[in-house]
Amino acid sequence: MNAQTQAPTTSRPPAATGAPRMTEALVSAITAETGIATFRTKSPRRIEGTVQADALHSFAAALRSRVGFEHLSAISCVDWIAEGEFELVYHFWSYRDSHLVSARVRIPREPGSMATITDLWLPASFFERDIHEFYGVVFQGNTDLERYILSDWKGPPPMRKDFSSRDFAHEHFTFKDYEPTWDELIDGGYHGQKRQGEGSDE
Amino acid sequence: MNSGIGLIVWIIAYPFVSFSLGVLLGGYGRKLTARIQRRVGPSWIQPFFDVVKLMSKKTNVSHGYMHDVAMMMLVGGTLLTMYFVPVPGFHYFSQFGDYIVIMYILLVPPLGMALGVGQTANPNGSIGIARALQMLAGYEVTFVLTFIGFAMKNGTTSMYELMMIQQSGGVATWGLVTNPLLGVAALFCLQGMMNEKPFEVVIAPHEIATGPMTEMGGKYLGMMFIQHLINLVVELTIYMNLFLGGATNWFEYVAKLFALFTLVMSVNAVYGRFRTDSALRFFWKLPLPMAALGVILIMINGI
Amino acid sequence: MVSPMLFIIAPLAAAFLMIFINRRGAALALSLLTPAGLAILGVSWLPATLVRAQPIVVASIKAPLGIPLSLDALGAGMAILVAVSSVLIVLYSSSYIHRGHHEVRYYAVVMILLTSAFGLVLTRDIFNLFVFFEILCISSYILVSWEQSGAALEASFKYMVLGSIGSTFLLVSIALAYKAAGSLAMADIAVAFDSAPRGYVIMAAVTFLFGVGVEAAIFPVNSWLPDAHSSAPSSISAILSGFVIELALVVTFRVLNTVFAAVDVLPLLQIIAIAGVLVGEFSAFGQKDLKRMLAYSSISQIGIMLFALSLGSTAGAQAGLSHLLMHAGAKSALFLIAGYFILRTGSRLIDDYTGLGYRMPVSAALFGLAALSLVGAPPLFGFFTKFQILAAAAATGGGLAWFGIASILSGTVLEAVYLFRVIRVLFAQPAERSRVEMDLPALVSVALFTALVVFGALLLPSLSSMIGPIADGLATLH
Amino acid sequence: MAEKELTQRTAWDKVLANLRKRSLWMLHYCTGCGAVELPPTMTSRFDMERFGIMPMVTPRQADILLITGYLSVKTLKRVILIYEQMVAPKYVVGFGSCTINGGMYWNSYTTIKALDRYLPVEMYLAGCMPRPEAIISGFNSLIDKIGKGEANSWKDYYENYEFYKKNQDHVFGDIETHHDVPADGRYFGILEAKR
Amino acid sequence: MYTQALLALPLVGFVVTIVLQGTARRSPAILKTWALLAFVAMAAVATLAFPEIGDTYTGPMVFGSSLSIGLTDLSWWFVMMIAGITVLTSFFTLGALRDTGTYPMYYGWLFLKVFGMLGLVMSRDLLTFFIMWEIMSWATYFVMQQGKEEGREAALGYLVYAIVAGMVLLGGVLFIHQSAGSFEFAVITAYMAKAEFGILLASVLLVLVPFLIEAAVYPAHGWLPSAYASSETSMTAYLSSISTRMGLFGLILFVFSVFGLKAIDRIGISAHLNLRTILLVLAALTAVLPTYTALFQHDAKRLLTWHSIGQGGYMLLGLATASTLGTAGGLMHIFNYMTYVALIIFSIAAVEYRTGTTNLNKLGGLIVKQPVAFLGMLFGIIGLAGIPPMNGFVSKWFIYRSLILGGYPFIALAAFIATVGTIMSVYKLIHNTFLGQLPERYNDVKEVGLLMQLPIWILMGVVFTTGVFPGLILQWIAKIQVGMGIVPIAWTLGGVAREAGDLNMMVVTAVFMATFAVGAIIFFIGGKRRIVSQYDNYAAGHFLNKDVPYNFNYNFYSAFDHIFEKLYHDAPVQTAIRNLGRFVRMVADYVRRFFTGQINTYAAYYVAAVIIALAILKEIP
Repeated sequence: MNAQTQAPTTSRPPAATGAPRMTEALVSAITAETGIATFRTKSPRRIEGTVQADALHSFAAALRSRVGFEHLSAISCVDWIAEGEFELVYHFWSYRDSHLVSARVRIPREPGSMATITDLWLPASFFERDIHEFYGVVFQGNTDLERYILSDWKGPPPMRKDFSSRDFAHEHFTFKDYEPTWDELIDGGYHGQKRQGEGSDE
Repeated sequence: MNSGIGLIVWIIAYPFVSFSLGVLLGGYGRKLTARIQRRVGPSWIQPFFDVVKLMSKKTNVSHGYMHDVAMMMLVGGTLLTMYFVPVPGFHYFSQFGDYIVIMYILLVPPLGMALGVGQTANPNGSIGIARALQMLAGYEVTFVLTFIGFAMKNGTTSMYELMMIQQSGGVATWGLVTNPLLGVAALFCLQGMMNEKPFEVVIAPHEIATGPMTEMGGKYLGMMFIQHLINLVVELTIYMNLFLGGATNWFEYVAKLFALFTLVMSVNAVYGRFRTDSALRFFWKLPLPMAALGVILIMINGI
Repeated sequence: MVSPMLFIIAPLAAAFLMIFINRRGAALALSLLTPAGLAILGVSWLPATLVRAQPIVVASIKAPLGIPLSLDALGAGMAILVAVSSVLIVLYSSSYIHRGHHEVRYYAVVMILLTSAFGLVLTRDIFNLFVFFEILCISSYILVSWEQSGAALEASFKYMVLGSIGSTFLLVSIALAYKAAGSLAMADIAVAFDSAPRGYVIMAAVTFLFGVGVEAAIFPVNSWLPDAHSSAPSSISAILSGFVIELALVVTFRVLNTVFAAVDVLPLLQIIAIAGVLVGEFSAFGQKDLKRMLAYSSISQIGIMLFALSLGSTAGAQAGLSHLLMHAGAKSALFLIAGYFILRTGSRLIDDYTGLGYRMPVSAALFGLAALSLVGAPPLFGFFTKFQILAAAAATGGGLAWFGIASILSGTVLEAVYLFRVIRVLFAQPAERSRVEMDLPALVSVALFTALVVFGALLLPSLSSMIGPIADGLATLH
Repeated sequence: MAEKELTQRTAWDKVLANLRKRSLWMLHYCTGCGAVELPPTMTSRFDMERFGIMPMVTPRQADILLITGYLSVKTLKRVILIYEQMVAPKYVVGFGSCTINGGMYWNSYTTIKALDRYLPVEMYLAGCMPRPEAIISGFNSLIDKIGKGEANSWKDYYENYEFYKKNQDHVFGDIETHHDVPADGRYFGILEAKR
Repeated sequence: MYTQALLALPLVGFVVTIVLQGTARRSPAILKTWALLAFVAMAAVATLAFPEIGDTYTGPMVFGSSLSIGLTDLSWWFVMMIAGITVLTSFFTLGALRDTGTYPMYYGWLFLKVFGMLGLVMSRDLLTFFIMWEIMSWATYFVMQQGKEEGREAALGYLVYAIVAGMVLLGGVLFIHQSAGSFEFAVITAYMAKAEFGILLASVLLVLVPFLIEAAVYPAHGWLPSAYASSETSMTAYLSSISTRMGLFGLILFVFSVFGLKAIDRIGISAHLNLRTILLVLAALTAVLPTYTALFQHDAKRLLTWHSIGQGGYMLLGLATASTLGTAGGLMHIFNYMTYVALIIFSIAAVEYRTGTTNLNKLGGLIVKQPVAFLGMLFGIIGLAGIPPMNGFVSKWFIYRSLILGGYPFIALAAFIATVGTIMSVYKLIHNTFLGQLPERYNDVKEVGLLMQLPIWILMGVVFTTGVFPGLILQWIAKIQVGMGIVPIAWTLGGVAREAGDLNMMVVTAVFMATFAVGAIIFFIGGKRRIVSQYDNYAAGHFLNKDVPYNFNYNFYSAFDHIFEKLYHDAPVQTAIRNLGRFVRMVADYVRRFFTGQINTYAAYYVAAVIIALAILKEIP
C-alpha cells in the first residue's frame, strides 16, 4: 500500500468532449485505457468490475482523465464478516456518457486500511470519514478522519456486524414496562406477555 | 367628563376601558383573519386569555434592570399617549400638548422596547429593532407630511382643534373628504404604524424569531401584549381624529374603530411581507409623493 | 554731533582694517561694533531729522561738482533698521558660519555691503546712487556664492547677469537725465524733467525703474531671487530678504516719486505689485524646499509693500513702511531658523523635518510665532500692519485697489497653509527625541527678531508719531 | 400529583386556571415524522386555534414543548437546553410511539427509548404518528387537566432533578445550559427552599 | 468692572499656564487644578457681571477707533454657556486627562480659546469682533493639535476653512468700515438701514459666509468631523458643544442687531423668497444630510461630530424663521444641544477611559460594568433625539411649530426626516456601546472615578430639569428676543402659554411619571423574575459561551446602506471641495514654472517688462 502523501492536487479535469458512447464502447475503452479487464455491463448504463486494492488509485486516475468519468458519486462499504473482509465499492459517473462504473475492492478486515483518493477528489474525504466512523476503515493519507455524526458515541464502530445494536440498546437504555389495557377490548384475552416472549427483531 | 370628579373617575377608568376595547379589537382581528382563511378562529376575547396566561407565569426570565424598566416605559409611554389623544367627551389633556407632542410621545414606547431588547443581548432582537427604526423612516415621515399639510391648512397643530374643525361641517369637512390625497397616503402609513403585513418585517417570525420579542417571556410578553392592545386603540383613534373627524359619541367612535380595523386586518390577512428596503422604497415611491402633491395643492389654493 | 558721513566711512574703514589684521576675533569684534555704533549714530540723528532733513557738506565742495548727500527722517529710519538687523545677523553668523579659512573676508564683504546700503539711503546724486548700487550688487554676488557649491555659483552667476543688465539700464537712465539736466544732482534733474518732453521722461523713468528694480525684486525682474536666496547661506538670505531688497524698493520708489514725478507711474507699480503678490504666493504654495519657499514668500511680501506704497496716499506709505519693519523682523527670523533646521538635519526638504519641533522646541516655537505674524494673526504686529495696508487700500477705493485687496487676502490664505504645513511636519511624531537646540548666539538673535515681531504692537503708539515725517520722505527730496 | 396539592387551590387559582387553559402556545421540536401532522391540525380543516392553541417560535414564549418523533442522543441535548429555557408552567407533550418507548427505532444504539426519563412529560399522544383528531383530543384533555390544576409535571423537574440529571449524564455526560435548576427551584419557591 | 475682569482672567490663565508648562511633566496635577480654579473663578465673575449688562467699556485705540467690549442680554447668555461648559470640561479632564505630558499646551490653548470666545461674544464694535474672531480661530486650530496623530492632519484641514473664513470676514470688515465710515455697530446699523442695495448685499454676504463656514452649515461642513473626532475626547465634547456655535452667535448678532431684520429682508424677491429662505434651505440640508452620514459611522466620536453639524442645522432653522417661536426654539436649542452632547461625549470618554476604544464594532454590553455612563448616555440620547421629558424636545417643538405655521411645510418635513435619522443613529450608538453581549475582554472594566462622574450627574440634572421646566431658560430667551427686536415669547414655567400654542412640559412629565408607575404596578403584579447570564439566550438550541461572538453591531442599518450606498460614499460637496484643492495645486504648479531657472528666459522677461511698461505708461495720460 504505497500511500501517496503529497498534497492533494485537486485540479479539475477538462470536461470530456465528443458524442456520448454506448455501453459496449465504454467497457472496451475502460479495459483499454486502465488496463483492467474485469469490467462487464451489469445493466443498461451500469458497468461493474473488481479492482485490486493497491491498483485502485491509478485506476481511478485513469478513469477520470482518459475515459471521462469526472464525478465520484459515492463510496460504500460492506462488512463480509464471514470472509473477514470489507468490500469498498467506488461509484464513478460520466456526465457526457451518463454511465455509472462501480469498482469493487476487497480489503482484509483486520488492518482495515486503504489508500485515500482525496488527492483526486476532495469530496471523497466526506465518504471516507463516514466509512471510518461506522466501519473503522482507516484511510491512509486522509488528514481528518474525525468523527462528526455520532459526536458522543463511545462504543465501537456501530455498523460492523460484530456489534449488536439491540443488545447495546437493551443494556444501555431501560424500556418502560408497558402494560397495554386496550387489547382486552379487541380480542378479549390477548395479554401482553405473549409479545414479551419471542424476539421481536425480525 | 372634562372637569372635577368626572375627570378623576375617567382618568382612573380610561385605561381599563381602552384595554377592554383593545381586547375586543384584537379578538375581532384574529376572528376576521380566521374567517378569511375559512377557519373558525379563536374566541372573541382571546387576547384577554393570552394576557392572563402570560401574566400568571411563575419563573420569568429577565436580562437586567434596563430590561425591566423598559417594560414599564413601554406600557407607561402608550398610556401617556392614550391620555393625550382626545376621545369623545374627554379632551382635558390636549390643552397641554398638541399633535407634535403626541407624535414624539408615540416614539417613547418603541425607544423603551428598543432599550429593553438591546439588553436581552439577542441578535434577533437587535435586527428586529434595526428594522423597526428603519421602517420608521418610511411610514412615520409620510404620516407627518400629511399632518403638516393638514395643520398648515387649518393654522393649528392641536389635534383637538383639528378635530373640531372637521366636525363643523359633518362628513363634508372630514379630512379624508377635503384632502383625499393626504387621507389615502395616511392610510398606507397606518398599515405601517400598526406593524401589520405587508410591513410586518419587524417581527418576522420565520426569519428572526419574532424579532424584538425573541427573549420576552412570561410577564414581559404579557406587558408587550397589553401595550400592543392599547396601542391598537390609540393609533386608530389618532387616524380617526385627523382624517375621519373624530367622534361625537361613543357608538360612532367604536363603529369607526372597528371599520378602520377591518380595513387594516383584511389587508394584513391577504398580503405577504415586504423586505425592509423594498418596504422603504414602496413608502417613498407611492404614499410620499401622494402626500407631497396633497400639500402642494394646499399651498396653491390654501395660502 | 558726529557727521552722518560716518555711515559711509566707518564700515569701509572697518572692512579694510579687518583685511589688514586678518584675525577672526578682531574681524568679528569690528563687524559687531561698527553697525552697533552706526545704530547709535542713527538714533542720535533721528530727532533732528524728524524736524527737517540735514544736508551733509562733503569736503566743503559745493554743488554741482560736490556730491550732495543728505540725511532725512526716512534715511535715519532705514539706517537704524539696517544697522540693528546687521548687528543681529552678524551675531547669528558668528555661530552659523563654520570656522572656515576666509571667514574674515566674509565679514569684510558684509561691511562693504553695509557701506553701499547706507550710501544708497543718503545720496542725492543720481550717479552717486549708481555707484552705491553697483557696490551693493557686487557684494551681494560675492555673498550669495559664499558656499562655493554648484548651486550657489550658478545662482550668483544668474544674479550677476541680471544685475548687470539692470546696471546698464540704470546708466541709460542717468545718461538721459544728465543730457536733460546738465547736472547729476537729483534736485536739478527733477526741475529739468518738468519741462522735458513726456516721451523722454517716460523712457528715463522706465529704464530707472527696471534698473534699480532688479535689486528691489520687483515682479518681472526678480526671477534671480528664488535661486539666490535659497542657495546663499541663511545669514546672507536673511540680510538680502531682511533689508537689502526693501532698501532698494524704498530708494526706487522715492526717486520715481520725486525725480520722475512728471510721469504718473503709480498704476503701473500697482499692477506689478499685485502680479508679484499672486505669483509669489502661488509658487511658494507648491514648494518642497523650505528656503526656496521663504524666498517666494519674500517676493509676495515685496509685492504687498509695493502695493501699499504705490497707493499714493500718506496712509498707504505709512502702512507700507510699518509692514516693511515687520517683514524685516519676521522674514529674517524665519530664514535664520531655517538655517539651523538645515544645519541640524542636513537637508533642505520640509518632509525631512518630521518631529524636529520636539528636538528643537524653542526654535520651532519662534518659527511658529514669526509665521503667525507674517500671516497677520492678531494680536501680533503683522496683523496691525497688514490691516493698515488693506484699510489704506480700501480708503483709496477704485477697482484696482479692491482687486489688490482681494489678491492680498487670497495670498494670505495660501501663505497660512504652506507655512503651517511646515509646522504640522515639525510637530509630527518624532523618530527620536534627543535635544539639538540652536547655539546660544543664534538663539539670542532669532529671539530678538521674533520679539520685534510679537511685541511690535506695543511700538505702535511711538511708531505712529515718527511714521509721519518718515513717510513723507518718500514724496519730497530735500 | 399529591392529593394535598389539589385541594389547596384557592378560588382565585381555580378561576386563573380556567382562564389560563384557554391560551396555550406550542413550540414544535420537529423531529421524526410527526411534524407533518401539525399543519392540517392548524389550518382550516381542524383549526387548533379554536382552543387558543398557537404555534410560537421561541422557548421563552411557549407553554407546550411538542417532541414530534424519535430523539437521538445528540438532539436530546438541544431539547433539554430548550426545555430549561422555557418559562414555567410548561408542558412537554410526547408525540407518537417513538417518544413513548423508542417506537420503530427501539433497537437503535443512538435513539433514546423513553422521553420521561430525561424530561417530565405531561402527556403522550400514542400513534405512529397520531392523526389530527387524536392531536386535538389530546390537547383538549391537556386543557382540562390544566383547568383542574393537575398539570404540574413541570414542578417534578425541580423536585427530583437528580433523577433526571443522572439519566442525562448517563447518556451524554455534563452539558452547560447556564441554568442552576435546584437554585431556580428554591428562588421561585417551587422547592420550599428546604433542600 | 467685572466685565473687564471676565475678559482678563483667561488671558492671565494663558500666561500662567505657559509658565507652569515646565511642571506639567513632573506633576500634571498642579496644572490641572490651576486650570480648574481659574475657570471656576471665571464662571463666578461671569455670574457677578450680570448687573453690568448694557454698558460698554473702551479699550486701547487702534486705527483711530477704540476697541470696546460690553455685555448685552445675548452676550451674557453666551458668556454663561461658555463659562459653564468650560468649568465642566476642565472638571472632567481633571480625571480623564491622564498624561498631560503628551498634551503640552492643552490648557494653554484652552485658555486662549476661552479668551477669544469671550472677547468675540462681548465685542461691541466691528474691529474688536474681528480681532477676537481671529484669536479664537487660531486658538481652536492649536487646541485641535493636542489630539492623536491624525488630529494634526485634521487640524490643518480646519485651518484652511478657518483662514478662508477669516479673510472673507476681513474683506467684509474693510468694506463695511469703508462704506459706513466707522466700526461702531450703531453707526453701521443706521447706515445699513438706508444703504443702497449693492453695498448692503455685498456687506451682508461678506459677513454671513464666514459665519456659515464657522458654524459648519451644509456646503462648508467638511472640516468638522475629522477635526473634532480626532482631538482628545473631552476636547471633542468642548468643541462640539460650544465652539461651532460661535459662528451662529455672529449670525444672530449681525442679522438681528447689526444689520437689523428690516435690512436683511430687503434682500430677496418676496416675503417667501428672500435671504432667510436660502438660509432655511441650507439649514434643512445641514440638518438632514450629516445626520444620515452619522448613521454609517463606526466610531462613536465621529458619529457625534456628524450630529453636531446636523443639530447646528436645527438651530439655524429656528433662527432663520425669525418668528417669535422660531427664534426662541433656535436659541434654546443652542443651550439644549450644549448640555446633552457634552453629556453623551463625557460618557463616551468614560467608556474610552476604561476600554481604550470608541470603535462601535468592538464594544458591547457595558451597561453591566458602567451603569452611570449608561445613564448619562441614555439621558443624552433622549435629549438628542428630542423625546420628552428631556430638554431637546422643547426646542424642537418650538422649531416645528414655527416652521409648520410659518408656511414652510417641506422644510418642516426635512426637520422631521432629520429627527428620524437622529433616533436611528442615536440608538445604534447606545446599543453598540452599552447593550448586547459583553465581550470577554471587558470583564474587568470598572466604573469611572467620582471626579469624572460628577459632570455626568450635573449635566443629567440640567438636561432633565430644563426639560421639565423649560421656563427657567425661556425667561432669558424672552429678554434676548427683546434685544433682537422680536416679539418676546409668552413663556410659562412649563412651556408656552395658551394662545401662542399648547405646551406644558410639567403636565406631560407628571402624566408620564404616573403612567410609568402604572406600568411598574403591572410589572410587579406578574410573577417573580430572575436575572440570568447573557449566555442563557435563545440561539435555536445552540450552546452559547464566551468564545461565541453573539452580537449584532456591524452594518446595523443594512437596508439604508443598501439604498443610499452610492450617495453616501461620493457625497457631491466633498468631491467638489477636493477638486477645488486639486485646482489650486495645479495653478501653483503652473505658476512655479514661470521661474524656469535658465538665464536667457530671465533676460527675455526683463526686456518684455520694459516694453510693456513703456506701453502702459504711453496709454495712461
